[in-house]
Amino acid sequence: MARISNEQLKQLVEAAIFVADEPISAERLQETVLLDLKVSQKRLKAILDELQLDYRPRGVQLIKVASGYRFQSMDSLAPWLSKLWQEQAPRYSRALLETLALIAYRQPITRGEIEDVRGVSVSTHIIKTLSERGWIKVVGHKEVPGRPALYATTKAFLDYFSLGHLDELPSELDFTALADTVVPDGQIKPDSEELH
Amino acid sequence: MARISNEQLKQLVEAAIFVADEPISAERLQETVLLDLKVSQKRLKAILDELQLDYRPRGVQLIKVASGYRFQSMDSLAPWLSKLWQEQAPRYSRALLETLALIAYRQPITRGEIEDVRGVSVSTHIIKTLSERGWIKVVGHKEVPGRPALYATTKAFLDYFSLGHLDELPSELDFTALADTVVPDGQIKPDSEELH
Amino acid sequence: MSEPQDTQNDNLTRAPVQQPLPLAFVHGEAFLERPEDLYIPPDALEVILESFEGPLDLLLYLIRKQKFDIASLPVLQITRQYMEYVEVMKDLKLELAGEYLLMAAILAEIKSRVLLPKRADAPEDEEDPRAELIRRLREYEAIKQAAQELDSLPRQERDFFLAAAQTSENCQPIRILPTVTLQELVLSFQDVLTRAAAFEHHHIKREALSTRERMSAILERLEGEAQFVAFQALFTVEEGRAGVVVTFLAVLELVKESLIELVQAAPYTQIHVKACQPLEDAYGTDLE
Repeated sequence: MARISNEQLKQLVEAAIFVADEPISAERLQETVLLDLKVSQKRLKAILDELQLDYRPRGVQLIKVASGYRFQSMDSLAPWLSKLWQEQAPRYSRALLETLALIAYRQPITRGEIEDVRGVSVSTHIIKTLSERGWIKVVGHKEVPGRPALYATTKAFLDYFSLGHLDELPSELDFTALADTVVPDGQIKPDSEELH
Repeated sequence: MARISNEQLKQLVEAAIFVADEPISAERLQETVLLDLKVSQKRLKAILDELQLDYRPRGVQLIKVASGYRFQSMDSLAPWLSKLWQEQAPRYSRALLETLALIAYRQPITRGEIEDVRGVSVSTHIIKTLSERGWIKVVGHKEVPGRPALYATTKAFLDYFSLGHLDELPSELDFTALADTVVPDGQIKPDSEELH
Repeated sequence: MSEPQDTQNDNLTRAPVQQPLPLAFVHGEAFLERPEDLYIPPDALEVILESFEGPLDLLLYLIRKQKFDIASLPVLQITRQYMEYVEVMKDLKLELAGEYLLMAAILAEIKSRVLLPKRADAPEDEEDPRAELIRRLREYEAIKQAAQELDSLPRQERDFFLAAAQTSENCQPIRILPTVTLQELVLSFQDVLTRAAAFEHHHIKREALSTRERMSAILERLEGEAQFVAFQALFTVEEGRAGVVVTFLAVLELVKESLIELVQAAPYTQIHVKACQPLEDAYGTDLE
């Protein structure tokens, strides 16, 4: 089959996203299910947009996250759907969330730099939990004595929080601006370098 | 929420089937996501029927299996969806290629005869691999003790190597040229992608 | 103070600002102003104190509690309150992290610099002694807020779940089989011949491949035929003279190798062909 009708294409793309083991990108669709079908990027994008619209009123939605497209349940259904599982969704401590936020906003960052901002030591347990969840990874080492590891967030982190890009995180400008408003007439300059 | 609209109910049931880890029965829906929602069995059944209809033209279908409802991809999409799980098989061993060559050039031939020429035993695995690939088949049995199978190459073998007949295989006279790895102009095409 | 475990203390670690409800009755201001007047079960107090994420968090709490501006950092007041806390921690023999004591030293140092009368010859642009601490407090507050926002983002397993469908039963993973070139095949055969030549007793002679192919074809044709097949049925007239010769040679070769038998009832009558039958159970079962 070298040509495929729009109807068939939509069914194929829809089924592929549903059965794939992880979010699937347009590129991977082309390399796998659409191989030999001669579907242009533009046509594929139009089909994906159509699917997104088709599912808008449904219980599951087509979402684009960092590593590709996936279907996920409507946010508003969570209280009922969570009854399908015995355990509650994991909750995360402030220490873990602050560490994760620092890595997300200031990456790449060393453990020492995280500790400087938080004013306390970062437990190995937290770094381990974040790594095991696949949310952070070591992307290099800082060329200072001890060559500490530099941490960054992963696509899996963005996927978990349903984000497409790092810049979809709640804007850092928001709290930089907030900080600016409390500076009394130029006496103390916000160290903007550090905030970015 | 003690009452739920039909639209909401459909979204909830649809999402529950999609996010559940295994097929989900009407009973289990009642015990989990529909708990406290006072949905009659009849109403639930009607919603499930509606969903089944909704999805009939789509790439995934709502089907009922022994343990409950689940969504699964349309049967007809299988050949394309299979490509999501492509894996590259390891290259063939020298023993396999020699066995195939002997079957091609000396057919019909028994396993014992192949072993005589190669001076080593031929593993069952090799015969199995070649049979599964559809390149060799048993064409008879030799009337000697044990009645060993006689192997020959198949039409699929000829097709794979773009040969019309077996005697289009290069003759031993051509071998000297081949040994110099000089491919005679256009006579022997190195296998390319098109052959798949 | 070591950081609290991630999961167990979760409610508690958020306590002071985020979720006032569960602990509202214990971390009131009264306790902070006059700790000696207010009975707080030691366990609860410990929980409150452990809920701070460090000295910056505690300072921020003290500032926000009294609705001060971070930038105006009232060092005298804040230092006094901070020290009270640290004393309580010491009294309770909490494992007091070095960071809290270090902060106490920093506050004391700033306090002394603020209290010192400004010297007449001090340079105009001398930095505010509080500047560095204020910068750190604001930076920490920004991250604390970011963490809260992160926590409120829609999150897998809590706010949404992944939707998946099964593949239909006829959907099998595709295995990409290795490619083999004709050249590889021919070279393999040559390797075998070269090796076989080393053994004296093998004489691999050239044979017309078309004959061997036809031998396979005839065997295949006869396989499964219980009855004799007419000799003529093996020939295809369309193949012409060459085809007939090849078939004939193949039949002779097969007879020679005892793979088929020929039967002719009487001279000039129909010749019949049949694959050789096993002598009943004479050779045991078929190994293949």
